[in-house]
Amino acid sequence: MSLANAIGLLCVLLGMPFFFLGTLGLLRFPDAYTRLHALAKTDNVGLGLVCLGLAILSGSLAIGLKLFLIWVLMLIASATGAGLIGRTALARGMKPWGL
Amino acid sequence: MLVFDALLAGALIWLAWQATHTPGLFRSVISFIVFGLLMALAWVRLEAPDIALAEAAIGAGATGALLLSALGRLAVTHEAGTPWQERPDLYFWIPAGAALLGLLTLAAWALPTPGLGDDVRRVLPDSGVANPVTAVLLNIRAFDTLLEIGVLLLATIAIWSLGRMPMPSAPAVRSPALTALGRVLFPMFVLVSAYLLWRGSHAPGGAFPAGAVVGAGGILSILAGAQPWLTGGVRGPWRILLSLGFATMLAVAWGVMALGQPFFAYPPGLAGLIVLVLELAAGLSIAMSLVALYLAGQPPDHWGPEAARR
Amino acid sequence: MTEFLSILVLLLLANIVVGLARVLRGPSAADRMLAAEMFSTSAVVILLLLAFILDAPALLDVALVLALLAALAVVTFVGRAWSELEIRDGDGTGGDREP
Amino acid sequence: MIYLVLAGVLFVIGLHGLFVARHLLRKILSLNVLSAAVFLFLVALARQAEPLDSVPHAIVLTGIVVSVSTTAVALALLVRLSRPRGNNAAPAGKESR
Repeated sequence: MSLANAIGLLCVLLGMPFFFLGTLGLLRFPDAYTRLHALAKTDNVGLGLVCLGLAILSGSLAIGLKLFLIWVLMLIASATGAGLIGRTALARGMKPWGL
Repeated sequence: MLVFDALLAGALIWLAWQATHTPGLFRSVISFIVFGLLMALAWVRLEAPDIALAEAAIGAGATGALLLSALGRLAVTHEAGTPWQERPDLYFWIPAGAALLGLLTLAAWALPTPGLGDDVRRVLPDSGVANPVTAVLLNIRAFDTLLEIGVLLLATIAIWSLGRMPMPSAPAVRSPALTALGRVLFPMFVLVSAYLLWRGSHAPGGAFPAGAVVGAGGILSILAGAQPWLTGGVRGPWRILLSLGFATMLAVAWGVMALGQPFFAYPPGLAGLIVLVLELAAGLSIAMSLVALYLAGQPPDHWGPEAARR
Repeated sequence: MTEFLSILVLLLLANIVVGLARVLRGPSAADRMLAAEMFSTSAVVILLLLAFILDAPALLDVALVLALLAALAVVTFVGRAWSELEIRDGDGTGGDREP
Repeated sequence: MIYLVLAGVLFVIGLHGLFVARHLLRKILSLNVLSAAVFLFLVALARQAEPLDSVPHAIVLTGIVVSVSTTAVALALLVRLSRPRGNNAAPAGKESR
């Protein structure tokens, strides 16, 4: 196994815990705001690391760019979605936990 | 991978049960959206990437948006009592369900394995495209696709005949992020759709996912507060665009008949061009129809500020 | 390496199945929606990994479409369903009753 | 083949939901589950052919679009049905907001 492959695999592997922790946060956190926080880590860092790792593994520029595009799209969707949900929840009078 | 399949099947069954049999309409709708998402994975496992693409574009995008906004427009979303009718009639349904399942399995067993793969492969070089699914859709079985576009057109006509749009089309929440999202993402939708259309000739893709992606983009920009381009006016170009796919397919079918060929049998050599034209026309019509279906009624002739907010 | 990635795919699917509990429990509509959003991220990653395992670049396109449409469901939810839903019938679909 | 069994079970669930569900939206969802089961059945059968049969794939692709259009028409009808003609159930004030 070459060095590039090892680095790629390592990145994919590093991204995985974010998914499990995201689900853990989704299940264990007390309210929607804190769950938004857990989710953002999954979308941003977890997906980012997996995309980076797979791009290195593929060794092709076209596939790498496509993976980058997928990551950016998910970033946009996740950031806007989190903002919208948080804003609406607050406007509707959902009280954040602990306040 | 067997474990993967079993887990996926279990999750799908559970979600289907959730969607149809548990209290709470919103929970059902969300379960159904997740069901669509996992179905896309099932298509991948069944070696049908074309269907996975369509399911991702239509199932996860358009159907989800349709269901969620219909749910928002319902006057009463509260269900009285159980979601079932009075008695679930277990004495009938358990044996009947088991019998039905058994009969289905038997039928599946008795069916001869379909063997059209060889035939498709034989005529593929003459069809003008390299992707067998696109070839079947737009050349070999173009008649089916004609009828399908006809169904879409018919659905649009049916919805328009129900009367005016039932709801405000402007977003209920105002947010700068929403407007920015519509502006940033819509070009991406068009770009991805063009890419899928181009890919369709030699790899999974083609008019259906491409049209669905642009249609979803249109729905998104309407949700983001953009003024819909679709008007119900008689003179507008939109009626022409909605029927473009159907009209083009019919014109091509009759055109080749005038050249002395049978219905939908393209003259060799021209096949590639014809398929490309049909894909473009069908993709445009599918996109427009999805937006029209989402509006759930005939849009006004002119979109004024009061029409959008009514 | 393929076997290794397959195990990761399996774990991610199991992750989704565990996360389904949040759809089941709610309590508010936003929580269910968040769970659905999390699943779409996981499904994108599963598709990316499967594209490498099965050596099928077409699956990258499926992932791309999913990433593109991820925003649509959340925006429809916030813009259409949520704002109407819970105001109208207090707890029809599991209102904002936080523990 | 797991997917054939899955298609059968989903078919029964969808059929049961279609018959006994009380709310119309749930009936629409059941109809969608039912059609998904049929699609799954067709594609799972096609998978067993050698070489891979692409005709069912194309037919299912057509079917997905058709089922979206029927769902949309059904939902539009449902929205019309759920609002009483006097339109008092949903307060007018909310609509104009």
